[in-house]
Amino acid sequence: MKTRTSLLLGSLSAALVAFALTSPRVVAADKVDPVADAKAFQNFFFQKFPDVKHEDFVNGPYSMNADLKRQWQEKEEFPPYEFALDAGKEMFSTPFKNGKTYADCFPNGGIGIRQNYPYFDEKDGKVVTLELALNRCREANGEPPYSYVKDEMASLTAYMAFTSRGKPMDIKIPDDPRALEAFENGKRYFYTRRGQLNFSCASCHVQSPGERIRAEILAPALGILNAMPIYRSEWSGMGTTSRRFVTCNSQTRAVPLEPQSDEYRDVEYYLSYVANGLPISGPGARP
Amino acid sequence: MKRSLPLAMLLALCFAPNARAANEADYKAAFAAAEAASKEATGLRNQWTVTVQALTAAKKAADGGDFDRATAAAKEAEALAKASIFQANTEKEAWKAMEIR
Amino acid sequence: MTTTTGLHPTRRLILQGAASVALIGLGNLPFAAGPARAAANDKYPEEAFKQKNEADAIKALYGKTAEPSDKVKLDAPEIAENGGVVPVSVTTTLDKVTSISFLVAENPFALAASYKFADGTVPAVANRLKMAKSTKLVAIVEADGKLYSAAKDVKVTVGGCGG
Amino acid sequence: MASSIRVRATSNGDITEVQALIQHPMDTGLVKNPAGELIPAHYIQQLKFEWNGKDVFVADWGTAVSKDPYVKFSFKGAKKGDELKISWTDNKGGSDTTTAKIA
Repeated sequence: MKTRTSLLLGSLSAALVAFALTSPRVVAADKVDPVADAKAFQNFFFQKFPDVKHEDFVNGPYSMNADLKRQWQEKEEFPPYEFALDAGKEMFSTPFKNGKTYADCFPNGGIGIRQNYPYFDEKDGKVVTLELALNRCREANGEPPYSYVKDEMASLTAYMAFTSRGKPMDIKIPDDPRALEAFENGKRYFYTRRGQLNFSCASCHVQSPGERIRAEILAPALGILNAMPIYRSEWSGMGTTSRRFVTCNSQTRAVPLEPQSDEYRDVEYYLSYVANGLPISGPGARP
Repeated sequence: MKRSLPLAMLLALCFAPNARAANEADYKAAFAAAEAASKEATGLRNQWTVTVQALTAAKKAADGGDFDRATAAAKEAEALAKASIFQANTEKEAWKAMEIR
Repeated sequence: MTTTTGLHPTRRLILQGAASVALIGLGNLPFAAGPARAAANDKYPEEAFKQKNEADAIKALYGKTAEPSDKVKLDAPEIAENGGVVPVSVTTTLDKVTSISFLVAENPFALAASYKFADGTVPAVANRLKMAKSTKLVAIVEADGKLYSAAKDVKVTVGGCGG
Repeated sequence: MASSIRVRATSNGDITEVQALIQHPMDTGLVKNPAGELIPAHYIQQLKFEWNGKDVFVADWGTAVSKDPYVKFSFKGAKKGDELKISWTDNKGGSDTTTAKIA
């Protein structure tokens, strides 16, 4: 049994040494530069898929495969997220027990603002996502918070996303070291390998978008959150960004963190920022 | 065929000595080590689902009195937890290699 | 999609009157009386839906066999994006179509859906079906009392990388 | 409260295209819930589209129709403003009905 563990550790370290030797890239000085990161990120995908229109990246796997796109367009005629959308609209206008509604918590009454989320809250010193802001609004008005992975939250974010459809993603990073740190932390999470399968988000969504993992076509990382929340046929139900992160983790056999923990909020901040300029297409339908 | 027979016998022999049945004390020691490693992995926020499954399997086997299987499962859990710790530590720097620049 | 209240009252009465007459007086003859319409009655084909394999289901539903015909155009994905929601549709140039059915050979019960067409209804239908695994998909069209069929293979697997 | 049936009926010239999306679990009876028990079969068996007192389209469904089922067909003879009555019944005796104006 003892030999087994050392064998395991030996192979991992050997792989690492080999890996380090092969990557000639000199690690640039570690000054966080979101603007340059976003430019490099977008150019990587624009060059890797020259014939995909820039705004089409937000359609995830459907921008990568024609047959899949046809199935999607057929579904979009009468999309399965129609019910969540109506439920969200109704919930959005139903007042809380204290008479207030969600509109009172959000700028512009919560209409057409999804493209600015997540944002960095300088008072709180942390990233605030749309899902977190919704639950904070509920708690501020004496209502119990919703689960981040269940239908109610998905319906609310579906409606808010719908009111922003077509608007370019517009995430701001204030000149605050904590905001830069959150961005960097999100980037680190995105590229860090985890789980027994030893995958990072990038292993699938940067190195092999357009390729298949069994029945599914991998979506490109660029604009991957623009369609959130999504109705997934796989779940035959709605899924929030939180649910997507949690399920992705467990697929690589990593134990998921608490929804809306710092890492998830930061990686959402990073992925949304690098997709600045690409249109919001939520709510979306996915395999 | 003739020569390989003694070879097979020899192999069987060298495994024989450590095959005595694991008892509860062995299991307790192995489980404690596994749990410590698993806590460290959770501390690094890099626990694996298979580690948790192995720990549960160990407990289940121990409750059933099958300390052989329980000890093996606990050792497996420890190995997995250690691997996840190693992964977390190496990735602290290794992630930069894959970053789009 | 609000229900309509704007209908002129008397016209509404006439409509309801006509509807009830149709249902009571003429039984279920709203379908134009034509040649023997095996599937014309409104009863839910319980038996057909219980059949495991495709041939028995067709026999239980129509009582005759179908012959392949290129006039039946079956449209289904080559690889289903998800076995739970497979968009499938059929159109046909045959006329006097009274029924179209879909059978998923590898499902626990082959008959998935069966549609009855009145006169004047365009012989085409689109729907979303479940497929247990990679399977042959068959569309049956009953036109002028005869059965025509088209088939297509659909690949179905689970998604994701493991868990 | 919104009905479980969403209908979009649009007429262009003589042909009216009808699309319907129905909120229903369509359980096959072969699936287990997380606790390991079989979820009983619960699926729409018959869906009827009635126009002018006449059933223009009747769907008989088995357990292989997707959750939140969708169906599209078209028929001749109706014109803008006519009323389409849609109703379904499921294997547990549940049912729902709604009417829609052809746009």
